Amino acid sequence: MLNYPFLGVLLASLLFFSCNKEEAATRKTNSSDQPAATTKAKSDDVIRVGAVFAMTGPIATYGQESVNGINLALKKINAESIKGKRIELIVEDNKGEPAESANAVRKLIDIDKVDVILGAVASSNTLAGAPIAQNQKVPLITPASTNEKVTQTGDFISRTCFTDNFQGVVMAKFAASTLQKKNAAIIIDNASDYSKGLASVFKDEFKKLGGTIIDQNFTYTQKDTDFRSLLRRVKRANPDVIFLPGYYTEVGLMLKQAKQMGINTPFLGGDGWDSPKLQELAGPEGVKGNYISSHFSADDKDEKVQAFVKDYVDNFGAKPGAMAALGHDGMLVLADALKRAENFNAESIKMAINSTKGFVGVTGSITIDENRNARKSAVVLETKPSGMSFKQKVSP
Amino acid sequence: MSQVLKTDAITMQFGGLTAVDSLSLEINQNDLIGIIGPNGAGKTTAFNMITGHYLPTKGNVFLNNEKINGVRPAVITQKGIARTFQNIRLFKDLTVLDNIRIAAHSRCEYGFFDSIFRTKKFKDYERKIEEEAISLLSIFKMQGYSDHLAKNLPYGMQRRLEIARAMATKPSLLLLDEPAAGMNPNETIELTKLIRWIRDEFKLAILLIEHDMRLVMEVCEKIYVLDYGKTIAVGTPSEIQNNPKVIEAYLGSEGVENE
Amino acid sequence: MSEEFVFFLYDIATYLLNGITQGSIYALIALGYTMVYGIIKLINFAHGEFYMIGAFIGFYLITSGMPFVPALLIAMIGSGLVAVLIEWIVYRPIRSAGRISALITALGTSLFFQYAGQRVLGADPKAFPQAIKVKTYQIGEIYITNTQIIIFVSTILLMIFLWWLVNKTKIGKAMRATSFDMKAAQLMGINTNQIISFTFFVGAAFAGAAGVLVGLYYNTVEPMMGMIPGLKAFVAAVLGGIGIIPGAVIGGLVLGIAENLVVGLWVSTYRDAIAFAILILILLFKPAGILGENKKEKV
Amino acid sequence: MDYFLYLTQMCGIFMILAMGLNLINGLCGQFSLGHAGFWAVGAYTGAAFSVFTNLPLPGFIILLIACLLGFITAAIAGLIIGIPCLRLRGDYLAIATLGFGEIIRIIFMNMDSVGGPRGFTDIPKLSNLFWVYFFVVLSIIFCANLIRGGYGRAIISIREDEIAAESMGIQTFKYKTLAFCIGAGMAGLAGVLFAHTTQFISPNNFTFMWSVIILLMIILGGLGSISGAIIGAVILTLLPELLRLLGPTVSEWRMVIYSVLLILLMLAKPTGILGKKEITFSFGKKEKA
Repeated sequence: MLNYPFLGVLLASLLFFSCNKEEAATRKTNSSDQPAATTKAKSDDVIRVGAVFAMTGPIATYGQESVNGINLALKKINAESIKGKRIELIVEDNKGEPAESANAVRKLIDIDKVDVILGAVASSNTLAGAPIAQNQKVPLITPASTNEKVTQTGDFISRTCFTDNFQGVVMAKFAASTLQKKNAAIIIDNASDYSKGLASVFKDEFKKLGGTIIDQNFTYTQKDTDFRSLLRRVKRANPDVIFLPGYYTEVGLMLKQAKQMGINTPFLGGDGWDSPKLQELAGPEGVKGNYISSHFSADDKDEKVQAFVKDYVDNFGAKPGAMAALGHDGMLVLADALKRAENFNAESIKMAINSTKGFVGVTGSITIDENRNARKSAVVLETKPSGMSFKQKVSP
Repeated sequence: MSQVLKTDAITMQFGGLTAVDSLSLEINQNDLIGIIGPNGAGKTTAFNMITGHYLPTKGNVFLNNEKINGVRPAVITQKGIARTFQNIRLFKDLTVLDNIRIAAHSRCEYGFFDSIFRTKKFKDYERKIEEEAISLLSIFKMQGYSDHLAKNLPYGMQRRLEIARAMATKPSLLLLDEPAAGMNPNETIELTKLIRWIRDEFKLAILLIEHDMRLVMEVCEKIYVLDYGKTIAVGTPSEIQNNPKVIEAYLGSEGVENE
Repeated sequence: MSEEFVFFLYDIATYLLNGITQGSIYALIALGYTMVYGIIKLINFAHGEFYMIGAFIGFYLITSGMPFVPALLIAMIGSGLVAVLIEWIVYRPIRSAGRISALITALGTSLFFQYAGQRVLGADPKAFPQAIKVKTYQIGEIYITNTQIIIFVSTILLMIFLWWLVNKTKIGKAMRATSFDMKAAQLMGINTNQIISFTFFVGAAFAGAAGVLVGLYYNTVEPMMGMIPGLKAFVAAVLGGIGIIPGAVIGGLVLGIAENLVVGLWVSTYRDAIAFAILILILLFKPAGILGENKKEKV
Repeated sequence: MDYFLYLTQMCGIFMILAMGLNLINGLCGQFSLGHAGFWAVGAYTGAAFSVFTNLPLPGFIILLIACLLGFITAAIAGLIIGIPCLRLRGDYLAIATLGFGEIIRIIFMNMDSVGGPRGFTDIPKLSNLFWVYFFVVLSIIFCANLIRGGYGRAIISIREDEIAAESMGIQTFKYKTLAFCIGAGMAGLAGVLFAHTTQFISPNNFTFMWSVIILLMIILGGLGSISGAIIGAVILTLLPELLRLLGPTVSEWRMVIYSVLLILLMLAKPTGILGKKEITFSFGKKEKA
């Protein structure tokens, strides 16, 4: 059986240990001005970049595509050097889970001694890792997490994509100005912060531009498969445009059912629609004549974009999606910042990232604002049976 | 002598089957009473009604003049009825001592927090329980086995332990469900002595179900005979032995049991 | 009748239809759960993975140009064989070690297939080819597709086949005997190992069929697809009374219909919560499931 | 090394979770698959307390109050769930607890005040290695003392034979509920520590899979053994992380390796590493008569 003197000793030693650790932590922060060069003597010519993405698990597609984009960018970057240094990429899997993301970030910081971290895709994953990077003063750039909260964690956290709110503004403007619509219905995915966020911004902006919003609760939840009763209510309310910020799985089914029920009003959405699966799910009839805002279009005639698309197809045998483009640009913004940074300690890397201005990537011109969010253009795409086609670029 | 248990025409029906039909028992202090009957006569069902595992379809059970049907088995045990099982139900992976101590727990005097903080009250009571348990074990000739796991005991000893465990609840009525099942003749003779001794030593009433005729006839003072749920005879062993209905029930259906 | 009320009726009919379709899928998977449980008392958590494997076999066959029906049959046989192999390598050695150890082994197997699937087959959802052209029939405001009909009819046919197999054939008799008392069955000269393998085969084949049908219905397959339906099917099997074959079908249908109906008419945010709440409610009144006998443990 | 310190803390948190489940499953014999739900209740309660009240008190006092609240709310949740469910047996109980675990998670998913599906951010970092292991030691003492007293024996007797226990005067329902509530409470405590260690929680932290992993821990260590629960918690917390450290190839395949190891371990030691035995420190202990 257990014996108490032993447990007492154990407890006391732990107390001792943990006090020491706190001290060590303080010491570490005090000396953070000097790069932690002592701990990684051998790698003077290497800048270590950690990448936390879902390589397995339910959202592994996004993670894998992002990493593909990053690797493509890395190839270009390492072809020349950054002040005599090369970038070494260390990819960690987070299984798409918050807890695993936190583990991965810690591992990258402590074991691999990375200088910067890229990641993750899902906002809840990034939110789990961000406090750790902030506490340890390691800059973290998320190429794809659009939730407002992410960059509020602290000054070491920034993003190279736009935020949810911006998409709401873009689509409201598009609906009011380009499409000349006056009366909008909004359908919300109740289980998603993303959907709620976009919806509320769209509502405010559209009203500001003189439109009206139908005052009814049109909601559904992820994993729903039948939207006919919801759509019947929408149809009876008779809007001239429908804003549907959701993910492609449900949106696809909904578009298909809407067409079957004879709803010909255009639907508008966000980057959640942006997947080749949308065409399959909605069918050729269903996708026709709807518009979304997104980060990137493979149809964009821009030279840079076309070069990237070609490069990607050559390497991975498929057209790049938005995640690939975002990963690619995230890496390039980082490399650009590293070139501008005075030296390679965390503080100056952070400063360099946060002062990024007008960096032109395949997803547009990126400027990091005072809240460490990227101010950049969005593209409006028209959904067609053959895929998404580029409609217009909207600058902030 | 005071009455311990009375069942007032208890009946148990499972669907259309009447397992026990209007059984009326009366047991006084110091009685040693047997229930016999062919397989499926409803003996164990009667036990289950008395101990609260089944709620009688009709009729009432009184313990010390208090109605106890509908009361949970644990509470009935606390009120003074203890039992053993036909197919031994010991706490197999626990020690002999723990088996006894668990049975004593319903009389536990310390609270939950006493047990967590190991207060003096807890320690004193635990010591008392342990002493009681050990003396009980020595009564049942199991001293020296207290650290053995119940499942490792020889069969006859497991039966004895089950009785000892029942006694640890300090019952006023002890129900034994086929205590001699699976025992050899020598063990049965010893058991006969033990049962009688328990009754005399602890001044309680015993009700037993048994197939072994020799044991029943030797030990019981009054016998109830059940057949297809009905009470077909009540009387002293010699009356029962000569009762034509009983002979018919046994000889007519399956012959005298001779295990 | 007001217009509102007509729409309400249409809604209910639609939800019922969807519920039956989804419930049929649950039922097909639950059948395997319940058979395996009935025979060796193992909650085979890897069962959902046989469904995934079936879906993938179907996907590759149909993509390579095979017609639907032979692809379905081969997918059933394929996932059945995988299950037999798994039973032989993993479950058989642990069978005597008790239910809990077997349960963990099943979980390990489930994780293995999910993650190995992601590594080998790729994590991205794959578009299941349209092996059968989808036709939509419309009655008033009610829409029904031919895939829905196929799913429901296949489920019923497979269930009838299973009922026939278990109740009318020699091997079915042996299965029932093994399930009732494995040792006694062994003593009567039944090769129980063979019977158990066969049970795994049939159960997994049904799950494989469900996989192909779902591929047809939802148009996508991916390595993690077995997790949630596997869990729901387990719920369905328990709901119907685990170990009872018609119970699995009833459990599946009840779960599917209840989910769609309650969610459609009420709040969809709590979709899964409602499914579980219904389950718990039913269990509180019928502690052994809808068809399970409420027998008290024998004293 | 913050990473290893953090993993050590995680081990501690999972030890508490595993000991709690061991009480329900290993000692009382009630098959629960909803442990992650109680974990979530504790985590959200504790985090909500320290974030929303924002009391001007030293951090560790806030943490202690949060722990107490987390324990109590999770135990109450255990009571609410236990009273209807504990009448069910075996697999039926498992599925009902699984259901409740998911319901709890979905409720948090729908609570916008604690972040909804996005997760609960900005939780102060109040927990550290000391406090985690302080509670681990407390839990060990608690469990060890419990099983060596009458209440613990009553709980164990239910696992051994519920009918016999009832017949020996043990009010089985009461003791089942007791074990269930304490186990849930311990999960709640672990939740508070977890929230204040990771500083971020989201409903996806508390999926059904985690209930299963905690169950794995206690089965792997040896069902019913406190030291087994501890060993199981350590192994299953460290294993996936250690596989990360073995280089990129292993890292890519780590979940596959993990599952194969799990199966092999079960095949090699089907009753878990320790079975029902306890590792004990016999020095200074009086021999039992």
